[in-house]
Amino acid sequence: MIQNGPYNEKVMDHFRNPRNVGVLENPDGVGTAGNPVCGDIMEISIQVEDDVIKDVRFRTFGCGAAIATSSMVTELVKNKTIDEALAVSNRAVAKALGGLPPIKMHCSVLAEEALRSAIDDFRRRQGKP
Amino acid sequence: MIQNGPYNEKVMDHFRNPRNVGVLENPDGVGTAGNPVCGDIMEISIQVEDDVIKDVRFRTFGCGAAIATSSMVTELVKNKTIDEALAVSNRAVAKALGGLPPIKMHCSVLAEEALRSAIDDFRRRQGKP
Amino acid sequence: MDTKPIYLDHAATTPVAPEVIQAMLPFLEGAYGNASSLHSFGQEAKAAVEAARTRIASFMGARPEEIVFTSGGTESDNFIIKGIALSRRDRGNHLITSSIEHHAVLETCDFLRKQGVSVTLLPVDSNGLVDPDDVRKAITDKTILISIMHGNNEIGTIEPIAEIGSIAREHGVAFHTDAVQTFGHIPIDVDELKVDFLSASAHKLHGPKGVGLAYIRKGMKITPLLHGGDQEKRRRASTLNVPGIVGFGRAVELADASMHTESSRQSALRDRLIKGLLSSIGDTRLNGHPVRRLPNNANLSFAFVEGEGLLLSLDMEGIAVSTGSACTSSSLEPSHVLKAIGVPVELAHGSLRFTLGRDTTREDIDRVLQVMPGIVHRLRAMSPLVRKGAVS
Amino acid sequence: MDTKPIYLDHAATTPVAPEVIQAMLPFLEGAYGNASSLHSFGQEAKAAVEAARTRIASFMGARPEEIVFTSGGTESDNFIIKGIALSRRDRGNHLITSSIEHHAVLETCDFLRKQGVSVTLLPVDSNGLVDPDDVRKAITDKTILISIMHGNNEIGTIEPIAEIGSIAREHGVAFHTDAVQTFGHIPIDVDELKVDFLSASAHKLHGPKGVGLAYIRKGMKITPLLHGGDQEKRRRASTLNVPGIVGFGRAVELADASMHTESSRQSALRDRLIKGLLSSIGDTRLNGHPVRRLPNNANLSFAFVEGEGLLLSLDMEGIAVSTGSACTSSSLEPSHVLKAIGVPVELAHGSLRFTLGRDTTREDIDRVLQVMPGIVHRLRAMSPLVRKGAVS
Ligand SMILES: Cc1ncc(COP(=O)(O)O)c(C=O)c1O
Ligand SMILES: Cc1ncc(COP(=O)(O)O)c(C=O)c1O
Repeated sequence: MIQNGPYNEKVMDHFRNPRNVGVLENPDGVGTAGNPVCGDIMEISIQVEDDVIKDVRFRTFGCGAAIATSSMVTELVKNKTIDEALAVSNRAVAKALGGLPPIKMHCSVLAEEALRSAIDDFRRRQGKP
Repeated sequence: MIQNGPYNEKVMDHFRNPRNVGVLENPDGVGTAGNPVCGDIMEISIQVEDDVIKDVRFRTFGCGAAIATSSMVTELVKNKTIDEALAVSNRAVAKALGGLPPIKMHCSVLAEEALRSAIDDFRRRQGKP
Repeated sequence: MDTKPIYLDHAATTPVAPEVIQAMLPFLEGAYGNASSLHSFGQEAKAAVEAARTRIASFMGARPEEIVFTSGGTESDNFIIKGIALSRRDRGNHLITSSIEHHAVLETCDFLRKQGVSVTLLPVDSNGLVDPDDVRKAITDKTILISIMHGNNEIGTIEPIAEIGSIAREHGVAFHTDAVQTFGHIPIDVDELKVDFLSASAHKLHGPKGVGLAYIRKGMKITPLLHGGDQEKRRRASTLNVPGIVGFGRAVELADASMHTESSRQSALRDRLIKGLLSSIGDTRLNGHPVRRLPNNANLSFAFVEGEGLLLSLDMEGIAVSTGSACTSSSLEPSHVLKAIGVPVELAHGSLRFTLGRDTTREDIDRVLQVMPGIVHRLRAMSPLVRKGAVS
Repeated sequence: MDTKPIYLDHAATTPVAPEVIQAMLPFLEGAYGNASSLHSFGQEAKAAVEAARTRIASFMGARPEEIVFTSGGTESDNFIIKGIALSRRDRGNHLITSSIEHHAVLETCDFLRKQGVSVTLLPVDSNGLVDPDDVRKAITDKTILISIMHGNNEIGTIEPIAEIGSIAREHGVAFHTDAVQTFGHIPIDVDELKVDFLSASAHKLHGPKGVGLAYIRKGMKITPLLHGGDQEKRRRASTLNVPGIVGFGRAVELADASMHTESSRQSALRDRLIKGLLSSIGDTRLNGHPVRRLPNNANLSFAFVEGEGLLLSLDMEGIAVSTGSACTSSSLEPSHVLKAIGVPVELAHGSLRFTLGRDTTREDIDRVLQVMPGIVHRLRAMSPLVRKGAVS
């Protein structure tokens, strides 16, 4: 794919029109990953019904790739079961975006971590391990 | 003076049309300077009448500046007395040529040396010191 | 995008002036000789190189033989600093520089440190200024070189070079300034600045990329960085980049002619940009000195957002800016310069550098002022760092 | 002069091909971005650089990431040799090279010798060939690099690089070849040649001056020569010379297309020139290998006369040649290469190098053959070295 910028069109689409931005009013789980000192922080909130992620929102402070991977991970897990969501790896996120520059792969790791953190929070609230 | 080559027009003129090339049939003095290993050798022969250099010839193996300085030194000393000729310095030769590139100033020294060597030979033949 | 692109990244590189291209073309097309060749092709090239050298030397108050052409600012910095470290090894092994130098200086010093040279990195104040007194105090009897940049490439602060030069002279220590950002933008006279060495790069003043210069004061001995042929009086080997050098010469000529008017024109536009952004966008700060700054530099931090997002959003509007120095834009580290002036790290991540040029118009600035608030607002709306209601 | 100038100094530098200039112009005019910049201007520049890198890599059987762009052959030689000496310091301090290398290699080795590195300078035979067996014998357990040039710039001899490469591999020693004179002129495949490092320079193949490359085999660690920004995967800092690199890419493309036919066309013209000169002018010898030589190189010595006089006389006829390597033409020393192959010093002083190019025609060669006897005769008539009657 010919790229005119550091990112491909799919990444740029998610940067330009990020899906599921924001915070849920009454989330069942909230997780964050990264920290602002490193220049990236992601926050994901999920709403779960019958073990299915019914709604998901994100907020991200970070580069274009950070915003795009957050957006993509919310798309990938929406309406998935918790177990299906946990199976979404950072590589899957990067792949769904048509690839990321090597130097930006850590953003996809952050997206995976934020999601796991939200699911952990959900389970904690459920009293699960 | 604007130069289009390493040498000015005057030097090039003496390179193109060297004056007094050759060897005198019956010279009163012959001198050489330089050596071929260094890339420069000059030979000057003079014909002297009443202490005046009546005729002079040169042969030179060397760069453009070597040829031009040899040519110029013969011009400068022709019809001069021996003492006047001895007063012709290498700087005078270079000046008469309108200047030489710094890296080529040694050629003018060689020209002076070859001339002095020819005069020495003349004096030796005359039984003078 | 439909609108004309607006290039506000002149500190990264500048458009090559049409006059410069015109000056270079004959040396690409017909007069392609090697300036070391004795024949006419070579001598024609050599004459053009020497004319450029003379032109450039006179622009900076130097003698032609004090100019060594290089491949750019980085090579000049490496050449001078390593060259002095080597040639003065017997006199000492201590360098003094500042913490806000370009990487070409800092990484070179780092390299030398690994070779056993000791390096003092001077701090700067919150405006980015080096204190000449700090320089004085740092000098030891082992100090062989002081290297302080003339104008900073990120925040635009102009350092007190002449004052530092006086101190260097008093102590008999050689003094280098990296003038890559100031050369052709503000007046430079090597005697007034009291510098022994100076680096410049043509592509920062509408000249071609891949050519620069090292100024080496007469009498200063230095070990070459590029060994080989006899070019540049044996101070820098390699076939001379004739078209590049000719272009550099022409670029300096153009800068000389326009510098005075451009510097006041650009300063006014720069101030309009700074004031406009500070007043229309909350939680925003200016980085660098309010007054002692490059005429074309505006560097601001926008709280709660990250610079790359701002950059990409502006790019989508056809506006080109930078998040820091171009050569490290691929790095994840926030700028060492912003850190040195005490900008908190999160804030440093949200910084943009706008650098104006001869081609920048008031309309360009007004367009930036028009789109920036929306862009910052949109990204802040996505940011988890914004406390609810903290920013409108 | 009225006749069309005849340029026979292509080993010094070549005319930039019109197609190369055309390829460069867009990157001087509109697409002037810094290839490190994230915005569209920068990314457009970067894409062009990467396309050139890919093109050049495939031409030499390398991977794109193995190519580091530099400012020319000299920088590549300095970078590789010093970089390996530094990065392998803990493994040894011995270099092997030949006595006929370009000054960019020899002077670099000399510099390193002063830093305590030991250097073996291998001899060559009377044709200028390095004996691979000599290389084998010179290797010690301290040897960290072998550097032998691919084709000699003065006498055109092509060295047995693949054989030496095998020996280097057997012994696990890194191997560099200076291919500045062969790149784009004869086929090069880094795997077939078994080299780990290679230097090339664009202006020797109708590309622009001021740009070259260092090939660095994957996995080979090397200390940079230019420290600074993150360019070239941190192996060579400095703003990329985008137009230069693009021009280099185009030049390689053109060389790739024409190399095969040009090399036989030029060899034929070269042989015509050599035979013609040897037969029409007495006391003349060919320097370099009779067969294993660059397609475009003819180097001859004319007894009793000095080269500069020949060069100037030819220049007056509009014919550009060289007395040796262009970068040392201002030196008074006779060529170290001619010395190494055993040409007596006086004879070495009377040597000329004719190097042909794509633009050289049979008419050009015939014109040289027409004027040379008269020129030599005229200078011999002036020479005190000619014994009366020794030469007609
Ligand atoms: C202050 C400063 N020094 C050095 C450099 C390096 O110059 P170049 O990229 O031309 O090597 C730059 C720009 O990149 C700079 O801004
Ligand atoms: C064999 C060889 N190596 C290195 C160089 C140096 O190349 P450059 O002048 O482009 O630095 C040259 C030519 O000058 C050469 O012929």
